[in-house]
Formats: sequence, C-alpha cells, structure tokens
Amino acid sequence: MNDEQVQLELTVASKAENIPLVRHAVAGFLDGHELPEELASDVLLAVTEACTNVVQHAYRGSSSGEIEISAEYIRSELTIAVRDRGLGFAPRVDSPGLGLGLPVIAALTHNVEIRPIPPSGTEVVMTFSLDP
Amino acid sequence: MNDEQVQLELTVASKAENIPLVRHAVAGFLDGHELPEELASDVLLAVTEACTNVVQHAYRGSSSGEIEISAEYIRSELTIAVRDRGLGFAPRVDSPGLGLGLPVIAALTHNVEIRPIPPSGTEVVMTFSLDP
Amino acid sequence: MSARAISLVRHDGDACVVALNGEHDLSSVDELIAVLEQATSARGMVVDLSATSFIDSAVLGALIASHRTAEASGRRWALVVGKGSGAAVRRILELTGLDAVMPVYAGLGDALAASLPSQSGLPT
Amino acid sequence: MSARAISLVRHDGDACVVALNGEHDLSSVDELIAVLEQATSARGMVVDLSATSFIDSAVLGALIASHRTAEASGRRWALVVGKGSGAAVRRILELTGLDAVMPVYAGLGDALAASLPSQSGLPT
Ligand SMILES: Nc1ncnc2c1ncn2[C@@H]1O[C@H](COP(=O)(O)OP(=O)(O)O)[C@@H](O)[C@H]1O
Ligand SMILES: Nc1ncnc2c1ncn2[C@@H]1O[C@H](COP(=O)(O)OP(=O)(O)O)[C@@H](O)[C@H]1O
Repeated sequence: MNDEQVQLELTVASKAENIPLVRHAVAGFLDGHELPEELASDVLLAVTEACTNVVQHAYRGSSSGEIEISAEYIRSELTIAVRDRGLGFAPRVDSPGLGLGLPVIAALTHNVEIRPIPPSGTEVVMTFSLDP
Repeated sequence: MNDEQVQLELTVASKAENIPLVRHAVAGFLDGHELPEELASDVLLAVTEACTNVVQHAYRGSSSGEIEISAEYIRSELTIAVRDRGLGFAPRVDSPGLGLGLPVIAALTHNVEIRPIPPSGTEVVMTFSLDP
Repeated sequence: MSARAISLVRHDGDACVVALNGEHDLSSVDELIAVLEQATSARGMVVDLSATSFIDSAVLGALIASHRTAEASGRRWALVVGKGSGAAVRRILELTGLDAVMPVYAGLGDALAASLPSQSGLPT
Repeated sequence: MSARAISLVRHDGDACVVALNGEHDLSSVDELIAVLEQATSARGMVVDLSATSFIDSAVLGALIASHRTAEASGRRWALVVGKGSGAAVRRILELTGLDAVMPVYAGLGDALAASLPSQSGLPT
C-alpha cells in the first residue's frame, strides 16, 4: 500500500458516450494499486452511477456541461469525487430512471456525501475503505 | 446565535406513527434558536424523509427496531443524524416509494452523508448551514 | 402539536373535494390513499391543501398516484395550494416541480370550476 | 478497453436470445432497449449476460422494463448469469435482489428450455 497521496483528475463533456471513458480511466488509476478485484469492481460501478446521474440530471435544459472526476488515495481510503456545474440537486417525479443510482452508490461505498457547489452544481464524494 | 454545543438525543420505535413525534421534538429543539422559518421547515421535511426511510426500508423482514435521532448546533451549522440498526443500505426494485426521499434530502441540505454503521445499520447525517 | 384530519366532501355536479388539515406523512398516508380512492368515483376531484401545514414525499406519492389514476380514466383532478398551506407544502411542490405536472390552483372555487368545466353536461 | 456488442438470435420454437458482450451502461442502453423490443415479438426471450463484463442501473432498468412487458403479455422471459459474467454484473443483481423478481439461470440451455416449456405446442 502506498502512503503518499496519489491523484487522478479528469474532466470530460457530460455525455453518455464518455461514461465508459471515465470508467476506464478510473480502472487504470486503480490498476496501479493492489486493490482486491471485487472492491475495484464496486468502485467502477459507483463511479459509473455518479456519472450517469450527471449526464441524466445535472444539465437538464441547458445544452452542455462537464463531468469532473477526481480520485485520490489517502492512507487506507480511496476517495472519488464526481462534480458537475449543473442546476443543483433536485428530485424529479419524471425521472427516466428507476431511482436505483443513489441507493446503489450508498450500498457500495463506505461513505457518500452529496453537497451543492457554489455557484451551482453538485459534488458527490464517495469513500471506499481499503482495510479488509 | 449560540456558540455552545446544544444537543438533542431521541430514540423511538421504528413505526410510522412515531414520525410526527420525532418531527415535533426536532421542531421544539429548533424553537430554542433563532432559525428562519423557511429553514426550520426544510429541516423538519428532511428529518421526516430520513425517518420515513428507516420505517420503510431499514428493518425489512425483521419485526422491530428503532430510529435514533441526534441533533446539534456547532457554530453556524446544524447537524442532524438519523440512525438505524437495520439491514444496511440497499437498493430496492420493489420499493413502495417513488424514490423521492433521498433526492429531497439532498436538495434541502447543505451536505448529506450516508454510511453504514457497524455491526449493521445506516447513518444519514444531514448538515444545514445557518449562515444566510 | 397540530390536529390532523382528512375530509371528503361531495359537491353538486359530481366533484369530490379531499381536504387535508394539519400535518400529513407516512403515518396518515394509508388513510389518505383510502379517501382518495373513494373520491375517484366522482367525475372530478380536488385535493385541497389550503389548510395543510406539512406534507412529505410519502404524501406526495399518494397524490401523484391519485392524479395518474384520474388522468388514465379521463377524470379531472386538481390541487389547491393557498396562503394557509405550510412552508413544507410549498417547498416540496417547488422542489419536485409538481406544478408543471398537475393543475394547481390558489383557491378551491377555481379548482372546482376547473374540475367540472361543463356543469350538467352543458358545454360553456 | 473491452469491445462491446449486443446480438439478437432467434431460436427454433420461437425464442429470442439477446446477448450482451463486454461493458454496457447509459451509452449503449438505447441500442439495448431497441433490441429488447425486437425480441418481445417472440414467444419467449432470454437475456444472456454470460459474456457481459459490466452493467449498471441504467442497463438494469432496461432489463426490468423488458421483463415487465413480457410478463404483462404472458410471454416468457429469463436471464442468464454465468461464470463469464463480470463482478459488477453479479454485484448489482445481488444488491437489488433481482434474482428474486425474475428467473435467473446459470446456462443458456436451461434458460431456453424454461422460456419454451412446451416445444411446438406439445406439453412435456
Ligand atoms: N448530479 C445531479 N444533479 C441534479 N440532480 C440529480 C443529480 N443526481 C441525481 N439527481 C436527482 O436524484 C434523483 C435520484 O437519482 P438516482 O437514485 O440515481 O435515480 P434515477 O437517476 O434513476 O432517477 C434523480 O432522479 C434526480 O432528480
Ligand atoms: N435506512 C435505510 N436502510 C436501508 N435502505 C434504505 C434506507 N433508506 C433508503 N434506503 C434505500 O434507498 C432507496 C431510495 O430511498 P428514497 O430515495 O427515500 O426512495 P423510496 O423510499 O421512495 O424508495 C430505498 O428504496 C431503499 O432501497
């Protein structure tokens, strides 16, 4: 295990076609560390769900925007933040989804935080514990 | 504004009929502070949603359980935690709800954290900013 | 704290008004669903939140379901949100953008008129 | 990284197999929905995830919708999750408890047999 702080920063256009790209970049980042396979898979699933939420919900109405992903190891924790500069978190009675994204994220993570970022947008910070 | 740490601790059986009771207790706690009316209303709505989730999802299958609520002011922030000792956070394709609870909480709070508590259960920690 | 009640009143021209008084949440939602179901036998229905101090997403879910059922069978359905509606009522409707999905009126009179556009079957 | 594909194969006795290869998420879900719709014309259908390395809740939503449509019209529907299914596939099915809601088989043969219980209309 690495005790230094290792980081990934990535910004892509908020489009469905970029979701695999983000997942593969994070997979590459995880590859550099000895992560159990099941945990790595959980991380990739959670990151995918967070990006899907940005693409489906963050920039409703406005034509374009970005997904910002950052990942870092701090001692025995992996923290991944997914940010958008969209309209802010809002419930939708007309959501195209089944409402499984957030619960899946919460079930996979050691801790998940959702918070608005000024002046607008949402940050979802997911923490995974590397201790067995 | 009070600079000391002021706390509320409350444990009730995880039953729908206790949800108003929790809301009223928290309302009483808020009354002691000069909270803008709209913010107080947001807090009560968010607390209600978190308790509803415990009653509907936390103790599925098992006959009984409790909701633990704690609230405290720390400087310019109000933090309310809603805890259960249930089965842990899990997505449900058969949820009786519309999936609006968590998004409503996220939209109302300055920050919301969801995390498992050992040995089992979930803690939802909601933070409200008292700065205008 | 505040007393709660759910009332059902039938008006002339076959419109039902379901009024919620006080605070409503998961603890009263089963009763609400039952009353809403009784009301769906009418040609038009109005849910009156003008004396409702509190609702949450569980109550909202029941209202959305009732609205959908009414729409599916071609019945009229309207919501009243007035000055007496609590802050949480306005807030959750605003957050979910529900006023874009269902007809919302500021007064019962308007809502009733809208829920029964053609009194006694005579178009106006 | 891994190549992805969605294939549709019609089998004797009017069963369709939709197989997902590689990783699937929001970026391929529209294509998946279109293929699943084509398959619903058959008497029975199987979604084969035995070479699927990744799915998320967007894909799961499409599978659940397809299963519901099939059920509503009395058509058979089954899922195959095998040794070649990726960890994320198993994980999301486990988390959502989906194996309790829809029939899941470990092999295509079993799933096909289940989706067409009475070959050529002759009960066995
Ligand atoms: N990045 C975001 N920006 C704004 N709203 C969001 C964002 N992510 C999620 N939401 C809101 O939270 C709701 C729940 O999300 P989720 O659990 O992933 O379910 P689904 O996407 O299937 O609706 C969404 O319907 C949406 O209203
Ligand atoms: N305290 C809890 N314990 C276990 N699972 C929970 C808890 N709270 C929420 N969940 C899960 O999260 C999902 C989403 O919750 P929510 O957004 O409130 O929508 P709904 O309750 O309408 O399904 C629930 O369906 C459930 O699967």
